[in-house]
Amino acid sequence: MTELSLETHGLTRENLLAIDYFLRLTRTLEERLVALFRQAKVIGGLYRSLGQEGESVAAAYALDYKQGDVVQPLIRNMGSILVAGAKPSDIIKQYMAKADSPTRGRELNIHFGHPDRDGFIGQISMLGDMIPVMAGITLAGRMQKRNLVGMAFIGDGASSTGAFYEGMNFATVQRLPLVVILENNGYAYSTPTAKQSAVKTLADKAHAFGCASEVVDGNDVLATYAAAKRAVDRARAGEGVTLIEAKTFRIKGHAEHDNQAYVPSALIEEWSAKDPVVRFEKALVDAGLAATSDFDAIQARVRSEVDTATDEAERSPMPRPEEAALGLFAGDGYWGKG
Amino acid sequence: MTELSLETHGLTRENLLAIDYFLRLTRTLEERLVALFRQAKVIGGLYRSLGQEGESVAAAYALDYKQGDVVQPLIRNMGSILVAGAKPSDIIKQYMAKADSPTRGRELNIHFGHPDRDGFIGQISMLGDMIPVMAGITLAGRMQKRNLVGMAFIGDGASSTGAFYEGMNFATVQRLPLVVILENNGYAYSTPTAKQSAVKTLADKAHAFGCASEVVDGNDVLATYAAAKRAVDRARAGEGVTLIEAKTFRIKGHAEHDNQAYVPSALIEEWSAKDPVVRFEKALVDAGLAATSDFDAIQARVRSEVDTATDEAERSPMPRPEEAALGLFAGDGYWGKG
Amino acid sequence: MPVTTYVDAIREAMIEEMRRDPRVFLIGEDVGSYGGAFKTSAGMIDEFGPGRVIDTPISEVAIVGAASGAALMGMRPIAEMQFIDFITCAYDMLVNFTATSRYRVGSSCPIVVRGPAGGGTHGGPFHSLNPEAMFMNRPGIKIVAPGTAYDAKGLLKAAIRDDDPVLFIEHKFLYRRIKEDLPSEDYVVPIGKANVRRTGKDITIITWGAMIYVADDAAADLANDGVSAEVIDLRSIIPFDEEAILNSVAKTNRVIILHEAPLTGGAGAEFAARIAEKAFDYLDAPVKRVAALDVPTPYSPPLEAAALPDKARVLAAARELLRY
Amino acid sequence: MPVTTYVDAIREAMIEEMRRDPRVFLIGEDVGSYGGAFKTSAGMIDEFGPGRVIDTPISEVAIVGAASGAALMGMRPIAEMQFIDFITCAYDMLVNFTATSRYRVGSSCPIVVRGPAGGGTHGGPFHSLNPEAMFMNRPGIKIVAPGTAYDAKGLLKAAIRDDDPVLFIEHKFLYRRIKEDLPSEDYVVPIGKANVRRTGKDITIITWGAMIYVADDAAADLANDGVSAEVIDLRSIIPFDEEAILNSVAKTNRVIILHEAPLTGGAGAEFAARIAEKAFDYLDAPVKRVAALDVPTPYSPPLEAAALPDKARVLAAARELLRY
Ligand SMILES: Cc1ncc(C[n+]2csc(CCOP(=O)(O)OP(=O)(O)O)c2C)c(N)n1
Ligand SMILES: Cc1ncc(C[n+]2csc(CCOP(=O)(O)OP(=O)(O)O)c2C)c(N)n1
Ligand SMILES: [Mg+2]
Ligand SMILES: [Mg+2]
Repeated sequence: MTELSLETHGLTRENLLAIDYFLRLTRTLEERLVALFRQAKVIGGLYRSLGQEGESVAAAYALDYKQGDVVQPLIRNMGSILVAGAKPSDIIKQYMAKADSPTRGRELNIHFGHPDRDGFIGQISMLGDMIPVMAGITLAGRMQKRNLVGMAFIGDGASSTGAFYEGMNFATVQRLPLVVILENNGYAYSTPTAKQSAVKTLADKAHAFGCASEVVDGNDVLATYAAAKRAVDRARAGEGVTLIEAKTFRIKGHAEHDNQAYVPSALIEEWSAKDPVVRFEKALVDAGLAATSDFDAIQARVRSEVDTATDEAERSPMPRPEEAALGLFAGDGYWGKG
Repeated sequence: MTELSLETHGLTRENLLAIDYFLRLTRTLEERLVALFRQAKVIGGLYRSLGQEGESVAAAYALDYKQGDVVQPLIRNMGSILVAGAKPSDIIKQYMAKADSPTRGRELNIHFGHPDRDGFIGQISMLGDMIPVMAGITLAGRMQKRNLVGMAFIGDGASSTGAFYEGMNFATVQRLPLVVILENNGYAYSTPTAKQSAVKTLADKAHAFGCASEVVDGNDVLATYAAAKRAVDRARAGEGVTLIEAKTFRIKGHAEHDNQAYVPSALIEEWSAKDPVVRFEKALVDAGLAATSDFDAIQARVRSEVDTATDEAERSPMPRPEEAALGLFAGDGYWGKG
Repeated sequence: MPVTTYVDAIREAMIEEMRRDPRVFLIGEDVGSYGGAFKTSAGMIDEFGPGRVIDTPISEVAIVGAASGAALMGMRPIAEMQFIDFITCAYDMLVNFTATSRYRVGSSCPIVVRGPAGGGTHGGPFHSLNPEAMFMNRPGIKIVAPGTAYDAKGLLKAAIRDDDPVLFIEHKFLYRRIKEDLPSEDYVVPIGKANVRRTGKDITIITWGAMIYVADDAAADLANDGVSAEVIDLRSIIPFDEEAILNSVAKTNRVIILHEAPLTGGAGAEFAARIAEKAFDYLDAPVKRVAALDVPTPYSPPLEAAALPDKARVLAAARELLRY
Repeated sequence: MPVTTYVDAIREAMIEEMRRDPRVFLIGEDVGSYGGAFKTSAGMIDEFGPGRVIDTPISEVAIVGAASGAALMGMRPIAEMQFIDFITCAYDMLVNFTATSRYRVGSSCPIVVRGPAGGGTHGGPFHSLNPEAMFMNRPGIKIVAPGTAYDAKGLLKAAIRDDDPVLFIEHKFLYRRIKEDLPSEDYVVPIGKANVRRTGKDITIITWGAMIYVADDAAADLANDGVSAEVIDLRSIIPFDEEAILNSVAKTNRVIILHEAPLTGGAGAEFAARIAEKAFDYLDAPVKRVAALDVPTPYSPPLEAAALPDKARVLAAARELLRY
């Protein structure tokens, strides 16, 4: 593994500490969700991004949300929507299916967010489908002359879907301002990447579209940021789609219920040693850009924010059954206007 | 345009004249269908392969039907199923929707054929869907230890479908004995290839799967045969999928009703000059492998066969209305056993 | 008032809406310089340019998905399927993403998906689909199926202006066969309202799409026999005009539901079920459905004719009910 | 006789059929060494190897398409959807290619598509689907939905042996909650035959899948009130046992159709419509349907419970009909 670059790609110390904040927030929030899951307060499944927080946060940090940029996470990209501005309390409420969660208890985990109002849009479960949707979001941005960029995350497994292909092809032929982060974390549920595709490097799928592509060490925060930033800049300049393969690894199983017996433990050890947060912080310290005390302060802030968010979420009521019938069509006004 | 190679890739004079027979049969049969269409005897649309007969026939000629090989045409690959053994009278009956057509009037044009019994299988209209189906056919062949090879045709336009992608990816990762001929004929209905995909060469789509690929001049009969044969041999040897881009051109409109005003006439002229049948026959003559009289004899045979087939088809009855309700499930025995 | 074909009514609705509202655009295969496989968008690219009349690759998932993404951003996309049969290729996207967007996450996703449907043109199994029932049990998408040029124009405008996704089912058999004088001023036909085409008191025929003409013919024949049939053109399938249905049945006490799709699991089952529940006391005879055979639409004309419902079958059903 | 869970009944059916018939194989996502997301195929790869228990990429179109191609060649594929919701992604392939293969071109295409369906597990909008109605109006595919371990095993065997495509709907809520003593010898449950779970004379409840237990509970409550309810487990949706339905209605003269899918356009509409046509003279009261609200299944337990039908709603409907 190459040493982390000290080149900060235009990021200030403030930026770097902000990234660290989001990394730690992601990890701490997920750990809190695990605790709530064990207390049976999380309804439904819990899917960790342990070891992948780096690419989620770094890539999403390359967007400009004030400009109207939109990020679309998958289940393991909670970090990206935190960067975009999602509130930890909203995320916990989603997991706990509370009445005042963003989706009022209709949808699970991070399936929420309006691209225009929030700067992020939650996925639907059908893998691949968000790529055409993100093509449409960026198409609208262009029609509206807003010069916004979209960023979509997709897994190694999900990149086998026809929807991924149709969306990438359409976006490329239309030169849409879209950046796609293909997270190669070694597995799709129990299926290793080699059974998903015979390509050597998933980034090669770009050749089927004729879009730009890049491979990056997804556990190298700064390298991932730099690749994403290059792609975002290209997109904003009208140069179309980029597919970035971020090589990383899923340290936990597919979900909390999966003990991932199918993953060789040597792999887990190997990749645990490449923890993106640890590497990032070490690089900052080595470069004299931050000290351990900075991280301690960030962690204290993160913990207190997560505590507050948890308290708020725990206090929230569950939805009232009568609401189940409402809000299918605009007519009943359930969601307010628009 | 390079001169036609005189290398005959192991084809004997007999083989070469057989290919010429299928080329002329395809063209003559299609011309007959146009005549029947004008007499309103063809029900539904008529889609010509004029100028593309070369690749349909040459590629399909690389299969070994006695071995159980299966070819899957699209609408413009009538030539391929003639090579596989389809009867001209069956094809005319299909177009005329006759009771004794292979599908008894249920399906149109060349939507017929059973992969195991006939060595070919007709497409369904939803473009791309046949690629996964052909993957399954070759998968079954492997399970049954029959060492058969499948060949699927797909258009430049149809190669934008998710079904194409999923089928190719699955077949490649399974190393199935499948050869896919991607016919780049410049247009998908009115849409030029550049609006279909931003890739320079459609064969590059192979990189998304990691399968072998090749680009061939689809109007060069012997070159197309050679490329197909190489791919078939590879498939039979267990080396998996090959994607062959056959560069050709659609000389007629999408269908008889389409005057293709959207195609620059210079393009039509340019490609008409590259007529695959004319080029093939000239090469045979130049190489001393055949004389004009051979072609005259073939044409006489073809004409008489097409005449006979037409007579037979014209005499056939239309289906009886009562049959419409039958044959949905096996239970009523409408199609006989199996 | 110029005479307008059904297909031109659709074209005019799109053009007028695109002039009125810059958020409206058209996306589909060959909709641009070719003007669509049926020339439904002929000339539109000249007026609105390729930025608002977008030719796509053969990718129905991308078409419906991109339209949906744009709709979330405030646009009003019209997504054309070259034949409505091909919406099956984007079924997942439409029922899972688009249709549920508001209910699940409160995001309005107002796209119109439209395209040529229906049989009678020897299109065979893949160019004859009547798709309404496929979407009725997946909540969140409105479904309309006009049978007249007037309704085609008015319903398409209503669909484009609607804040929710709408499946707009055009019957291609009617494209050039139906010609009507249309109002020159702007109008909409409200989604969810039926049209009583013919009032009657002895029996009700509930139908939509191209079958309204079969119902008309049957009603005319029945009138010759002294039977007064009411013909209700439902026009909207989701939401549907339950009140109009129940009122008519309360009056005539006998009802036939006529549709072109296969019988089993067809939209008519829902209407029959509603009647059997909510108009039970008014029924003097069983609820009859006349529909296609439960088979894919066959290609050969005699088979196709036998598979699809026709006047003779409506009359036979009517006479059975009247004898009851 | 060992006690077998519903999910193991499915696993055993697959194993026994694969032992019996070399043409049978399993294809899907994570079905191999992982044994399936619900462990339905646990251990099967050890016995049959990766050649007959095939892990695929995340590609439902490829799974259903490849299974169909293999079926045409004489194989008997079982295609697993990780959740039945994902069959929407291969909807086109299944309804257009697979289902029509015999009718269109005379080619038998006997695949089984199976996977976990249904709500009650807080799976949210995309992991709770009851898919039957989506396929009922597209002829050519049989649909079964067992509610017991016995039927799960016997119907899956029948489906695998059937010469036509079958959609096999497993209810994941039942996977480990239902345990039964199963016969040790080979048996099949014929497709198309209902099971009268409880005989009664005052009212009929027609249902299937997980709802049979709701019907049982409601019938028990009604019995306490002195009302004798008949519970019919339809088991097969296409083809369905019309005779069993009509016979029961002829006897009880009152009928409730109960299903877990949304009301509008649900499979229950078809059964209600048949009854309204063919048992009209036997009906003493309207035909009632009890079904889910017309919404995607919401995630939060109170919302999900409100959306899905329950005993209280069945009892309310029953009492309304009995008062009639
Ligand atoms: C179309 C579709 N098929 C199947 C699934 C079930 N499923 C959920 S997650 C998953 C694995 C995803 O793997 P990958 O895309 O690599 O993402 P990762 O979990 O590794 O982050 C599968 C198969 C799905 N959600 N969508
Ligand atoms: C999934 C799907 N979408 C749309 C169509 C309508 N359609 C029929 S042929 C055609 C163009 C096909 O172009 P191409 O694949 O290049 O084949 P070619 O006609 O050039 O031989 C289209 C769009 C279809 N058959 N299937
Ligand atoms: Mg993965
Ligand atoms: Mg083409």
